[in-house]
Amino acid sequence: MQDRDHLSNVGITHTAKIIANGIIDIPMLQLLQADGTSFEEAKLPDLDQETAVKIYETMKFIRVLDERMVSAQRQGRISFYLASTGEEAASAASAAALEPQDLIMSQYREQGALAYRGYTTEQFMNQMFSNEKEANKGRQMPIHYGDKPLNFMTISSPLGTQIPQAAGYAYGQKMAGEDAITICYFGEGAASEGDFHAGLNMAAVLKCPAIFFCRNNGYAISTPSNEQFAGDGIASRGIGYGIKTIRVDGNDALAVFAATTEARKIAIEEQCPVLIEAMTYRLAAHSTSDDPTGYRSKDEEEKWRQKDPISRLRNWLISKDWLDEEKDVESLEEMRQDVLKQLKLCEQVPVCSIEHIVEDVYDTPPWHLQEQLSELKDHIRKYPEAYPATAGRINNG
Amino acid sequence: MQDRDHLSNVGITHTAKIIANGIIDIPMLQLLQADGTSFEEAKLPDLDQETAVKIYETMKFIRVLDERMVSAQRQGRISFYLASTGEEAASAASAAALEPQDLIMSQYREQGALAYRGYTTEQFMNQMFSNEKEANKGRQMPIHYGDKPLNFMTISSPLGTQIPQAAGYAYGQKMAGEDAITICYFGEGAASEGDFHAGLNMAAVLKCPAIFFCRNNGYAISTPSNEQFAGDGIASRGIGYGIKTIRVDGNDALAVFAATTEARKIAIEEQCPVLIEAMTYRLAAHSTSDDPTGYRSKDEEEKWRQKDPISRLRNWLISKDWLDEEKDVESLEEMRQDVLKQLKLCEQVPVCSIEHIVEDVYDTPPWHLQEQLSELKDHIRKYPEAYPATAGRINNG
Amino acid sequence: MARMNLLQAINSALMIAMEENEKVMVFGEDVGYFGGVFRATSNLQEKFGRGRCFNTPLTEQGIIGFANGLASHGSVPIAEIQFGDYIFPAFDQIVNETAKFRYRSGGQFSCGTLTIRTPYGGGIAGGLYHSQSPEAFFAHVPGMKIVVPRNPYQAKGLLLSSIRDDNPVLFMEPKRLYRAAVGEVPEDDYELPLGKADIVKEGSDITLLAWGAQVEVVEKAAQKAEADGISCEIVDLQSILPWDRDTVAESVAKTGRLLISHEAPMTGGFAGEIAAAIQEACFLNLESPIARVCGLDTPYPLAHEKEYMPDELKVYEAIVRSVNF
Amino acid sequence: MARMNLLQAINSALMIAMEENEKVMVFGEDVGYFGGVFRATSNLQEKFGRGRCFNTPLTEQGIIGFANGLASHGSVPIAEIQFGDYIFPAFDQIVNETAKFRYRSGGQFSCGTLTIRTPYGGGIAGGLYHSQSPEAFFAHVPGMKIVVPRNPYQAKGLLLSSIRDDNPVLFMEPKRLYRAAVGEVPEDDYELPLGKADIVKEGSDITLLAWGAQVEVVEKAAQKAEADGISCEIVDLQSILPWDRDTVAESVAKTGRLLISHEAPMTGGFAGEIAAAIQEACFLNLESPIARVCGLDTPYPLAHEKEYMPDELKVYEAIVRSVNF
Ligand SMILES: Cc1ncc(C[n+]2csc(CCOP(=O)(O)OP(=O)(O)O)c2C)c(N)n1
Ligand SMILES: Cc1ncc(C[n+]2csc(CCOP(=O)(O)OP(=O)(O)O)c2C)c(N)n1
Ligand SMILES: [Mg+2]
Ligand SMILES: [Mg+2]
Repeated sequence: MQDRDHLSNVGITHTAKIIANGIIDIPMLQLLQADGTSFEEAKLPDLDQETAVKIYETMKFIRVLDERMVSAQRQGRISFYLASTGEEAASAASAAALEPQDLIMSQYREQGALAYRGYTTEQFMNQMFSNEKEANKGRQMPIHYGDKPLNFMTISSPLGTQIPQAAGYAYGQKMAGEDAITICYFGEGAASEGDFHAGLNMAAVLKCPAIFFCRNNGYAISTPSNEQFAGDGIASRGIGYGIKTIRVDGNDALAVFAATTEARKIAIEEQCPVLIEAMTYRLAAHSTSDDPTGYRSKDEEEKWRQKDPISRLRNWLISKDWLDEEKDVESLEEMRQDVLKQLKLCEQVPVCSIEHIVEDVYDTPPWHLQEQLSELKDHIRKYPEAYPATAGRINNG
Repeated sequence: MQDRDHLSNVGITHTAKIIANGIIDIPMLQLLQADGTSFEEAKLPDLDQETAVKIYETMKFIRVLDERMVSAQRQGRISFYLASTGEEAASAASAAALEPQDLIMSQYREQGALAYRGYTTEQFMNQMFSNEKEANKGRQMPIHYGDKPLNFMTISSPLGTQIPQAAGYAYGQKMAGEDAITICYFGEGAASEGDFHAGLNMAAVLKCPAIFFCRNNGYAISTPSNEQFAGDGIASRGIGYGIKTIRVDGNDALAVFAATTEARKIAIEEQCPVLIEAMTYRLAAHSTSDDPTGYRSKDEEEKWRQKDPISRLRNWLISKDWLDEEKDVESLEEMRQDVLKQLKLCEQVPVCSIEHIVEDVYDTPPWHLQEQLSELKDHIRKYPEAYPATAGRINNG
Repeated sequence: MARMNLLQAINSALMIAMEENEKVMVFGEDVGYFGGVFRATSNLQEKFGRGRCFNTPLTEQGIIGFANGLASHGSVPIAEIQFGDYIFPAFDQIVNETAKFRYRSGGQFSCGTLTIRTPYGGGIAGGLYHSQSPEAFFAHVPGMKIVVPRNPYQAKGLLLSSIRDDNPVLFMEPKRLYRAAVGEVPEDDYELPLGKADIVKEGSDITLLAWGAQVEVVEKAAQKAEADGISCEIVDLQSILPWDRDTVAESVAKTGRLLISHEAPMTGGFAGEIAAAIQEACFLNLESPIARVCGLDTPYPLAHEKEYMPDELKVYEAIVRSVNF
Repeated sequence: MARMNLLQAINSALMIAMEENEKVMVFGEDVGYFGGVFRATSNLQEKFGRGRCFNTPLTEQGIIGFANGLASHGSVPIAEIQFGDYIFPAFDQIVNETAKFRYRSGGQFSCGTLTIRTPYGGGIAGGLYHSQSPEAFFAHVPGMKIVVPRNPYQAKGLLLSSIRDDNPVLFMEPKRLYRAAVGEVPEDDYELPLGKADIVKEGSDITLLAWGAQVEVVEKAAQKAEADGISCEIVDLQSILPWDRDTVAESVAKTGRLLISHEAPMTGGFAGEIAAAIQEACFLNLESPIARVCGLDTPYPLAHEKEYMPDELKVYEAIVRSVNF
């Protein structure tokens, strides 16, 4: 038994000085200026044309998807949507810095990461129409994506729960000797949950190779961040946990890519967690159920519209001659057509047959679920017109 | 609607530098050396003889009580006990810096604060024998003290729950315009609970006049603090919440008094929370159910026995001529006699009559509890020998 | 009297409580300036200031922990949990703290002044996490009261009673009816008693028992059954804990049959408790087994919501089965 | 075969599981070097290393959150919650996450490999917070399995099955029996089936149903009743969810009477569910109301523990009442 000394690293003072807020200032990494030119002193990350363009195309696609689906919701074609307008760089550029074998756990506003991984327009649509082609069998509300082949964990609504889960998943990757990490996205609001504290502390103590990626977009629904916390954002908490930390401009795709690349390197090499705080702004309403005019000004939004991450990256790409402006406009139109086409196709696909209602509760349905299913099927057979989504395909089992 | 800018205080950098642990070092306030002489540079708090001696006598009493009750538990006279040996300064000296109207919420190892408030030996005993004279009616295990007249909230076993409660209580004090604060004690282990995070963050955002007092005694049962967290103790977390923070030598009564005095002043004047981390060591077993030889060395304990807070304060008092060595020995013996006497008296006191079993669940027992009580009473009347604690006094209601 | 929907009725109760007693404070996620995601707390911050109506950080365990402390201080907290599905992070604070505060301290301290408001229930295409009906979890917690109103009139009167009752109350609001249920509600102060069931309609062949939004469902089923000549007595339980066993037992003694319906999954739901107690109280009166028409024992699905719900057709079928037993 | 107490039987099951599969990991508060406050995990860290058996920080929500993630990765976590009373901070992770993981992802991801072990129950002078029996809270959570052994033999076989079952299992250990229950236990690997009740003793006049430490209590009551000439059939439910309704119903069809006993408070306890289901399944067989002998509807008291408990005398009285109905 080795003797322990929990004071071994503690210095001594003889003056009763209370330490106040602001003793540390965590600066924000920025590489691109608002106009897309890079800062002179900035050391740009090692980013090839293909990846850079893919990040850009992903962001563009998400912008198109978001716009289209918000309208689709207004038209009553889907029940709910949640856009990531203004925050596309944070999710797309961070995902670009990962390897395909890394697991993604997301909150819900990271469609950019998912699209970067290769989730198709059709997959997006199937999920939003909760139809039978969807891998999650239509069990959750729109935007609760999840795809095992893409190593993208199915989203769940309760906030913050994925944070300790990410620590556990990463611990599993480490114990299995995988060359992989877990990235865990969450908002600055979710970071108030007890699960945040539990997850970050456990990840630090148990040395889990995970990136905790906070999108600090200034709001949690209507609650501004100054009613959410009183410290220096989320990054300052990393220090308390003994977690390596970086704050980055979330609207600067290059900075996000650079920070996440560095974070992944540390997580893999040192087998430990890293915290990234990406400063951004939720230009969208919280969701289609929300109306932000109730709690913030158009002016404030306008200031952030000026910091649009997409045009910032576009300008940089153009300055590098990596993007053809004409093709850019064409491809935007193609994306719009593609989204519209898939929307129309996928909304026709029926929902899962009724047997699925009791599946996946357990590995196999126990007696009571079998009983309930069989009663339900009898009932639907008796009143088929009342259950049009399933009555047509009911089998005789 | 005022425009918000959550980046207004954020600096900019152009280099992707990850911030590592150790960028802040929170020193520990120490005023007395191990031998009881004060450091030359130390500015001692404004502490009169009466208060200083009262702190000392409280610590001494607690040491006596702890020793006696650990034996009493071994003799089978009480079912459970939990000593605070080595940590007496942290609770007694902090309580001394408060006003009687301040509310104390404790974890369970702060009998020093309770004794300082004036909880009598008899009250201690009544609680530990869960008899009918006890204000909490004998409903909880030994050491779960609580006394409304002394503004000492009844202790509950689930760890960390009192932390957000303290924020709420303090908010109530503030809204009522009281000249009072709440102090909330907890261990470095309990600080891993989600409730810690919720409580400190809410206190910071809602500006609650509360002192969060962490006893970092190196262990949570068998778990050493390096398996509890990876950062710089608990104090470093205060920064993240934007809470004023101080770390103090918990075995130095003067330093604890000085820090808590200063903290209370800030909490009252600025109507905001303050975090104190008191570095100490749990010389005792976790409780009478525990055997620390299973997880730490005698050597390690010995090192800390050398830092005994009681002799440290005694030496200082003697050097100030505030303590008579002979009387000190006498009073120790008197304390022992007093404890023994009350122990013998209080263990004879019966438990509450059976009616109390359904009281205080609600303001008044609803129908189902009345029904259950009446059945229970019939049953006890039928089998009085099986329920000796209550059968003798059962009424005919 | 004014026509109000359920949200307006709740808002009106909150207004009255806050006007009457300055110790009343309303808080939770987004309840401040914005007035709550459903707007139940509209205008409260404007009227009573940020000190008494405020947003909290996003932490349910913190909200209830804070509320417990505030209640034990003697203030009168009304805490909102944004959705019933998100009450579980606060489960420890409710089960181990709120409910046991008074008992463990021998009555020295209590959370009696606390009211927790939360929207619950399905039928809004909310899927797993915007549809749950968690009342049964709390019905196993001595020390708590649980109240569920079925319409605007009950909502206002029961909420005012809950706020003033000296016990912690979990007040569950059927969110499907927030705007859908509209009715006459007195603008003034009034209370409805806690712990009392309400006989919505008398009948002689079978007793139908439900609460909250489900009352409407059994009413529709009853109409269908009455067309077949089956006379249904409809009882709204209103208070889940403590519940009004005697009113239910009297009704069943009269009708000889009982059907209980709730949205929550059947197994471990509160219908089980009622059935257990009533088969004991009315053993010799029962002419058929007590029937339960409840949600399936699965998480609350999205695409199959209609099939999952204990709708009026399922209730109707169970009525017929019970009467033909 | 060897004589083991319940703790040793559990330790033996953990050893076997860890030896067999290196993906099995054991963690929780104090389970590492120290071997747990009850010593159920003794020697595991020594034998399998700190990577596979380790202390966690003191956070139940973290422990289960971490375990959910680890399980979804395909590892096999066995998480310990130090006392059943402290499982509530993890309630959200269990109810909203563990239990719904598979369903919400259409079977793509699951926590099927997870086992949560926790000691529960009273009779040890533990008062409010070291005595609770929280099984009913989890019995209302589709997706979970709940298992409670009554003695060392059942403990080892049921725990091995729980670990290997591809569903999350809450394994509740009657801590009053940890050292008190001693019996013959095979040293080798064996499994006992989940979801199956065990007929401990056959009889003809009444069925007595219990689980965990309470089985011993009803056995004693049965002895007393047999002396009066009442023949009792004793059934140990073993699995609370899914539970073995058919075995119970068959027994009741034979005896015509049912008594259910558990330590948890009566209202909302799992006896209610059983009574509701059995009055339906056995309506025409029942000769007297189903009786419940349970804890009072109060927090678990200390000084009045003896009076609170559903002890053998209370069970005996209820047997007599039922038979004389
Ligand atoms: C546990 C829980 N509580 C409350 C909610 C309701 N809710 C959904 S999103 C949200 C705000 C989240 O804000 P943030 O984490 O900052 O993410 P953002 O929406 O800004 O991307 C809230 C309160 C929830 N989903 N889960
Ligand atoms: C929620 C909860 N989990 C677990 C426990 C069991 N437990 C009691 S004390 C303790 C250790 C506490 O350590 P710390 O907070 O450092 O206080 P110390 O005992 O060192 O004074 C544990 C795990 C508990 N009481 N409550
Ligand atoms: Mg946000
Ligand atoms: Mg400690």
